[in-house]
Amino acid sequence: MSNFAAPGGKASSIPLVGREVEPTLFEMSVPGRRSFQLRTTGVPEMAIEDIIPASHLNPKMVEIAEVSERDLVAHFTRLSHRQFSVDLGMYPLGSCTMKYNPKFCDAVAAMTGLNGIHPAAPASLTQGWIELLWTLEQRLVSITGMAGATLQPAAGAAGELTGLLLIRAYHEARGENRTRILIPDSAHGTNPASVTLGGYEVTTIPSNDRGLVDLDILKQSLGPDVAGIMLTNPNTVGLFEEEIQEIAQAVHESGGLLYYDGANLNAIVGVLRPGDMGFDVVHMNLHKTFATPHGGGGPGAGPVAVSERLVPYLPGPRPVRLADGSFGWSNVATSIGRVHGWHGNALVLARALAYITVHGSEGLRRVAQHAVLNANWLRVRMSGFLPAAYDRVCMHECTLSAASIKAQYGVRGVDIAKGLLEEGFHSPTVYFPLIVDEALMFEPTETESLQTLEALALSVERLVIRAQTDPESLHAAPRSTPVSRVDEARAARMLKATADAS
Amino acid sequence: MSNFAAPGGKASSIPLVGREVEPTLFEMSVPGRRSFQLRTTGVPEMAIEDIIPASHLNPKMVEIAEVSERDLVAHFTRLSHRQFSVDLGMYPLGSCTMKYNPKFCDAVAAMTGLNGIHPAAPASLTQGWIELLWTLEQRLVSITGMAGATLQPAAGAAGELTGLLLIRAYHEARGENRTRILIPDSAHGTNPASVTLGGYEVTTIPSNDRGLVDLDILKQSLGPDVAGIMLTNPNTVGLFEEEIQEIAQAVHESGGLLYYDGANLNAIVGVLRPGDMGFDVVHMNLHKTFATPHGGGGPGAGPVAVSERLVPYLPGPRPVRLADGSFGWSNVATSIGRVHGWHGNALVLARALAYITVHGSEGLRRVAQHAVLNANWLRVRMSGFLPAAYDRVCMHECTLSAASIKAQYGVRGVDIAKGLLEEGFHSPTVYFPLIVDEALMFEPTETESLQTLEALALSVERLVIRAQTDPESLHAAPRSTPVSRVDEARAARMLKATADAS
Amino acid sequence: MADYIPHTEEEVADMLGFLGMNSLDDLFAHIPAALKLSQGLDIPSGITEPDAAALFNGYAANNVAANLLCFAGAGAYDHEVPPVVRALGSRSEFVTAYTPYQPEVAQGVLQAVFEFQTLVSRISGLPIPNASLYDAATGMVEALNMAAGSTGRNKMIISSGIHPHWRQTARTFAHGTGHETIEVPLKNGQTDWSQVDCADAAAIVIGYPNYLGVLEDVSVARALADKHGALLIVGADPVASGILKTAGQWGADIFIGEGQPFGTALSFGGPYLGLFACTEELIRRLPGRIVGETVDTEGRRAYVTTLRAREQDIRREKATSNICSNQTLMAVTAAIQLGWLGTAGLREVALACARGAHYLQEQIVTIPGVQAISDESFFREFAVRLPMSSETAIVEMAKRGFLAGVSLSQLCGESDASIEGDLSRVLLIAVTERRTKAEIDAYVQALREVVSQ
Amino acid sequence: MADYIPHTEEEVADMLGFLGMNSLDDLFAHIPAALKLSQGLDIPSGITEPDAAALFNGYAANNVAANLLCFAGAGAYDHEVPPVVRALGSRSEFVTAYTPYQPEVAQGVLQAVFEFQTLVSRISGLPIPNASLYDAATGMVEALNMAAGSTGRNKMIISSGIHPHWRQTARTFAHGTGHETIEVPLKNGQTDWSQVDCADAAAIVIGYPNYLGVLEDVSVARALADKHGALLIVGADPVASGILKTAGQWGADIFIGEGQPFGTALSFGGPYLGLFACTEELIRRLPGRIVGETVDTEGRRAYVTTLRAREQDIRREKATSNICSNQTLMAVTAAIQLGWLGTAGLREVALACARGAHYLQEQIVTIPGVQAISDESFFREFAVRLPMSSETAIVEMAKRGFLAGVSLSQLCGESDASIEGDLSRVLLIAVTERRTKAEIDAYVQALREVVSQ
Ligand SMILES: Cc1ncc(COP(=O)(O)O)c(C=O)c1O
Ligand SMILES: Cc1ncc(COP(=O)(O)O)c(C=O)c1O
Repeated sequence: MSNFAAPGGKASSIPLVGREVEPTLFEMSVPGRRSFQLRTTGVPEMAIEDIIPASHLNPKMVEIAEVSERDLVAHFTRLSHRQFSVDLGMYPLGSCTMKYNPKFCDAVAAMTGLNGIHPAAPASLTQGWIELLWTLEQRLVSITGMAGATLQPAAGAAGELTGLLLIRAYHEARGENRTRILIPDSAHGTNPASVTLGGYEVTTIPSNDRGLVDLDILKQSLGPDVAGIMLTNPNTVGLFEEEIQEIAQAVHESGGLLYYDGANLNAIVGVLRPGDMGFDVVHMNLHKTFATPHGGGGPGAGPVAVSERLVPYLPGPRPVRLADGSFGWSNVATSIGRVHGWHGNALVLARALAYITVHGSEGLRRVAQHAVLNANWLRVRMSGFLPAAYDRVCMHECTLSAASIKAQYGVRGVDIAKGLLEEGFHSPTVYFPLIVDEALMFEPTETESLQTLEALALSVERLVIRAQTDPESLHAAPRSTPVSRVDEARAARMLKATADAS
Repeated sequence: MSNFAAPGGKASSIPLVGREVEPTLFEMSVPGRRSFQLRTTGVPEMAIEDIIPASHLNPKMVEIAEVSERDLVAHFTRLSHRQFSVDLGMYPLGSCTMKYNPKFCDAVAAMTGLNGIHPAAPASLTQGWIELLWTLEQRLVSITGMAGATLQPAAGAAGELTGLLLIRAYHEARGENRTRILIPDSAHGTNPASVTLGGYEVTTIPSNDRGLVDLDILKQSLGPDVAGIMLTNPNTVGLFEEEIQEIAQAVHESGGLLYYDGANLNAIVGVLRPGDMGFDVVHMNLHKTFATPHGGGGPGAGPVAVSERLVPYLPGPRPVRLADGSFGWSNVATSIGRVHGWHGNALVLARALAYITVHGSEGLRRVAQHAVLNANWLRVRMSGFLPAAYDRVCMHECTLSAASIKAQYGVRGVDIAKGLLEEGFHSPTVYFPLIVDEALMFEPTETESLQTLEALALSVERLVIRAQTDPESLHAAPRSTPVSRVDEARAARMLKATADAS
Repeated sequence: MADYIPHTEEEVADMLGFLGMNSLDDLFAHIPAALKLSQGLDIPSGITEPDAAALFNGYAANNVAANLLCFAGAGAYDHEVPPVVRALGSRSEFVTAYTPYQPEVAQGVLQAVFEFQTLVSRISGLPIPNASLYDAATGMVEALNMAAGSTGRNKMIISSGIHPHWRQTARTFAHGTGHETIEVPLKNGQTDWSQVDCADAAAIVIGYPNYLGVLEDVSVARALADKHGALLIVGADPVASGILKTAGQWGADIFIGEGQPFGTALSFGGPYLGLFACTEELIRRLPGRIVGETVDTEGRRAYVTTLRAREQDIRREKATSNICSNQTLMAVTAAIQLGWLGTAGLREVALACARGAHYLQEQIVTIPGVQAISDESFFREFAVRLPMSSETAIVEMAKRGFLAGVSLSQLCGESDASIEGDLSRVLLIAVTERRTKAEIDAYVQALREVVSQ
Repeated sequence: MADYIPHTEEEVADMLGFLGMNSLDDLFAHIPAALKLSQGLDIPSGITEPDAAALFNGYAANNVAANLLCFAGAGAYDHEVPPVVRALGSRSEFVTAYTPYQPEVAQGVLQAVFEFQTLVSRISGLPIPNASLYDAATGMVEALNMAAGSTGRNKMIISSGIHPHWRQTARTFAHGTGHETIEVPLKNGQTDWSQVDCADAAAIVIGYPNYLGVLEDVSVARALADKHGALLIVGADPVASGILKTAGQWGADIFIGEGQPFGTALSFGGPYLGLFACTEELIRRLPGRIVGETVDTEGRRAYVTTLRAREQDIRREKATSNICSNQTLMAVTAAIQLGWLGTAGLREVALACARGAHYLQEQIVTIPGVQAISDESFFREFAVRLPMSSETAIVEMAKRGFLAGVSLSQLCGESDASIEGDLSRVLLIAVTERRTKAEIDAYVQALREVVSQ
């Protein structure tokens, strides 16, 4: 075994001081202070009343805050010190693929020739951008094994809804009126929500005891009213749907289409392609597989790639390469229309292309291989104290269960998760997927080292021992964090969504 | 009194986790790991032995460390979380002028047209840089009331030595052999050290009980062997040398020159000029008065401005504006020669010019006024619990004394300083200047708000009460910091300057 | 090839050994062989970062628009983003964090978003903001869904003064929700409500100012909404709140807006920031995340995402929205930028935009053949009809160093209910606080040349 | 005018009131009136940041060298500085910290510098590094002072293979220290020790490779130093340590070097980074700061600046040096850059430089009239004599997109003991790992044109 001397991967950052509450921008405000500085334009200073009718003027000024630049900097720098991040330590949140975000991709997004471009500038002045988007579309099509793609959806969920509208357009063009979409019970919540917004009804397919779609029930659920099925593969418990070919065949035979929720693409990128499994629509979370940073909750990007028969319906305008080698936009009458105000989250798309460019075919394959390696190593390493919900080879994440710990010591999954914060790691995903009791889903990703995995396993083992010997301390965890356990119920009961709310 | 609701100015950043030691880069290293990526050059891959003779080749590889980019990022990001900084909170270190460093100036230094320029590129290709440096020289000359300047010295101490060499060149050119430099006992340690390196002997002038140079003793110390005097004004206890005109007259009459240590220029910039006080040489710490960030201990810049009679000796080459309006370099035979490998700390110089440009004449004056206002407010505000060493109007910093606290409760200045770290503020300067017993020197700077000053005063008051009620806890402070009080003696006794030392 | 994987070959061997496996392929042994790629993906081999940098520098260099003075707007504006905002907004703790699922270690993002929400509430004049949507276009869709849910109706009356892309986006999603979207034409740059039947409407949607920059009398829309029991959705330029009445002051039930002007670069259209706020009554239908204030076990103030019961991970198909990842980093940046602007700065920016636009408009209509398309009041943007194709004019102006504006034929297609008559000669022009008099004068001079050619 | 002062007028009035004063001028009442500026400073009025940005963009644009492919070296090299190093090195905690006077809240900088010291020690092959000096030129002065202190002598024998600016700097400071500096000429690019009298020398200083890129046999200098009881100071290119013997391996007592190649941009010459290391025997004479490992009261590992008794704030005029602020941020950045390079990367960079330089040298001497000034081995830099003035050649090459190298007449003045004969036609050329074969080929082609004109 390699060198384990260093406790790798922990956010072993430490208090600079005590645990004092940071005031809000509004509490720091003092009337008359200012930070802003604008250009001296020399434009005539017409009186506001001379250019805007009084009926439109706000009699009061909207109060923002009045702080000095120095205090502004201190405030947000201090807030940043109260925030866990990938750059500080391991973030093994299952289903979220919190891998390292290469700084190179940030540098690409910071190029003025990319981020200084107005989205409505004509194609002749934005050839670089259109080529970039066109190239990314080609790459995503190759990676998924599809025929065309749209880059517009701003996140995975937007991709889902877009995909469902494409499925709808397809069936409608064939004059078919299909009303149901099948979804396994393990699916991510965005899937059913998107189905509803897509105008379909959800039919839930239960998982079998192997954590997979129950093929028999699936087949029984199919029929002429089924528009399609949404699957994640590997599914949300981190297991590969081994009968995917049979599933695809059955769905296709009944006239339905297959939607691939690409949130878990990191497990298979470069190794398998959703297209080869029989999927017709695939969304990708670029902020997962392609490492664009998650920004504390976004921005992401959720491009959708489709098989040949769905290409005519893709949102437009789409980037195209013209006969003369230059680039332009194309829009077709059969398109479902645009799903974003402009061209999608362009700077996120640029980052993803940068990531794909440096990795290439072999690099992406290595990503999947090592993501799966890490998850399995962790699963086996922890099996002695925190058993897997399904005891066999997993893909890029492993779903463990604290059910027996809860039963024995009254310590729940959430307590283990909070305890892990004290250990310097981010928590795994808790209570998702819903089908696993006291689920703790770990997704280490390929960028974490063996030393970090070992340190994480040791921390979890320590917590399990603590659950046995001192369960109370875990109910009270975390204590060493900027704030201790937060009263979530109170937040909802006495909603205070702004500093002005009473 | 204004709104004091918010505890302003504190680095109220909080532990993300416990207080774990961060491994070194070397402990994180695993043979075979790599981060670096280089260009694919296509240059023929000649065997090393074919281009470099074997006698020069290192038979072993120099070991650096072998870490992944992900771990590199985590390591240094975590280290950054263990570091106090101006951006996190108030840094009232006396003599150091830790004001807010505008991000605008960083942005200037980040321009590729500035930071991508080779220092040996000819003048025709670097007109922008030479104009920038020339402009800065003009500004510094105006600000100090001098006739010319050099931008080469890389810090204040380098400026001091440069200034002393200029004084030497001046006397030598006049055929005079002067061997002594007078320095007040309150002077910063760099002054005497520079004097020695300048080939002079130090004669120390005691301060009187008002904290100022004793004029009588000074006069007695003058003589034909005195090359000059080094003064800081305001001096290092933060008081203005009110008899500066008399001092200047006496020194000049005896044939000596006056050196101005500009570390405290922030107190007077735009209000007074060293030239008008009679100084012949002035160094400026751009990293103090002109807000270039201190970088954890540098880089700084210590330009030296001089009166007419010293201009011929300035280090060269100097930027000049030529008759045709273009810019070039000039070097004169009387110059003492260069004091830096190239043109000085150019990017620091650019930042300082940016700062001067946005402030202008009136803005700089406001800097001094508010720096002095803040120091005096703090002095008076704290007078009830931590008395000033000299009870009268101070300039930009106030020297307080914990002598009576020490006498009464056995709590020393350093204990108060360490206690302040627990309160979320950086410590003031302790035990400097040497002439004040248990000195605690606070320099709030003009960028700290009244709310922050009040919060600091309250913290100090709390500490003084703690000194009375629980002195032990202060001896043991700080406890909430990344590490608790550090064993400095052991570090010196058992020197370990590298990870390889045993 | 770049590689961000730490494992050395020995470690991989060790790890496989621990798993009782021989090769990485064994990890995929349970997957049907037919599915596995026999060759690699059909994409180029990986290259190093510095090699890739050269490639991307090439893309950037081909965007010649980067070097033009920007007079384009249409919802994307060239505002000052100072170095201090860029420095703070790019701190890696904000950039590389996930959605704040563990509030104990996410107070940084949570508090920043709470401050953002407070600011959105103030700018909109409505009490309940959310923690960001993708952009204004999709934000409007969320607002329509909210109106449908609240009224039980599905007829959406949308002024053509709403940005054409927002309207198009609404039409796209209506395929799923089954909404009927009715677009109300403009007349002289303002919504002409006279012909529209608002009976049974779920929502009436109006832009303020509308996308042509024109100030509309929102009270007419409010009265219509009252009359027919519909919700009033106001899509407002958030910068306008520096001087103009807020959506709330006009009586809006829902405010939507594009947050790009607050600290986000033009970015070729994304990532931008969907602003959203509504009345207390609508709270249970709020889409997406919301951060609330609470306390920790020691009574310390703390923040947490709340009212999660509305969200898809709990309510699944009955959720108020499917939104999960949103645009948090842009929201944090907007809070920073607004903190930098402050009360006075927001007002000064709004004023400078309005003054610059009015100064330019006064000059531009003196060019022979150039006419304003409306004589109504406007804020910081206005449209003119040129004596030539606006697309051609833009190309010609680019040669002279200007991004002259947005061509309406490019923005809307061949025709649009917002413009009476031929679109192809209409140019939409915006002015921000970054444009100087000298630049505006030069623009007018250049356009004079271009149209007289 | 920019203003970073928080105080409002009311607050100023409040504060003055608290002090019993009426105006800000009262704060300066005790200062003789004659000294006070009656008018403001004679400098322009302040302008806003965005206005100033335009000004500085103008300066930047006038540095046309920014757009040239760099083949200049002479101690300042165009190495890869990847985005990851820039991102980490610019973290504001490192940038805006002071010297670590309070170790309890400065472990970040302290540990980074400790790691830097370890790396300097390894690269130099000497056990005692310090925590940075201003640059290599002033670092050499510190080394000479150390030698003088240690030997009690003041004669400094300096090879002319030492960078001309370092030698000039040494001469300047010798005015103060009274050192006698003797410069030893080169012959065929290598130090010709035959004529120099090393008796009573405090130090013998040699460059490795020397500033012309040539590899010298350092053992000759070591033998001379041994013979005369002098210290051996080796000024080495730290990048060379990727393949060449370290200063320590050659028997140096003191190593000095320019740390710019490790993560610092060309920056028009500064801020750079003086590297320094020495033997155990010299430790009490070490200039500047040094970080040492220790423990805190709870036994946790911690770092602190140590051996402070040598420093000027304690020993005052008897200090080993006057250095106070140094170049910490560059040292932190160097640690990051070296961490990124790692063991293999340092070697690959050194190798790529050497290969590129040799490839270029082979081509360039095929140009008629272009001759190498030495036929000795070199590392990554070499000098050639052109059939024309090197200054003119550089200007001509710039028109073709290249910064062709460094003109020795510009670097050294009219004559220099490092070059036999006329300097003005000598061009010093460096190649780094960033230069591709295509770029080198294009360079040769351009130079061929230029010299044949
Ligand atoms: C399985 C799965 N599907 C869909 C999504 C939704 O993606 P996004 O957050 O990008 O909208 C997620 C995100 O967590 C997910 O894990
Ligand atoms: C009074 C005084 N003089 C000189 C110096 C030395 O300046 P530097 O650190 O830039 O060399 C300092 C720095 O702290 C100082 O406070």
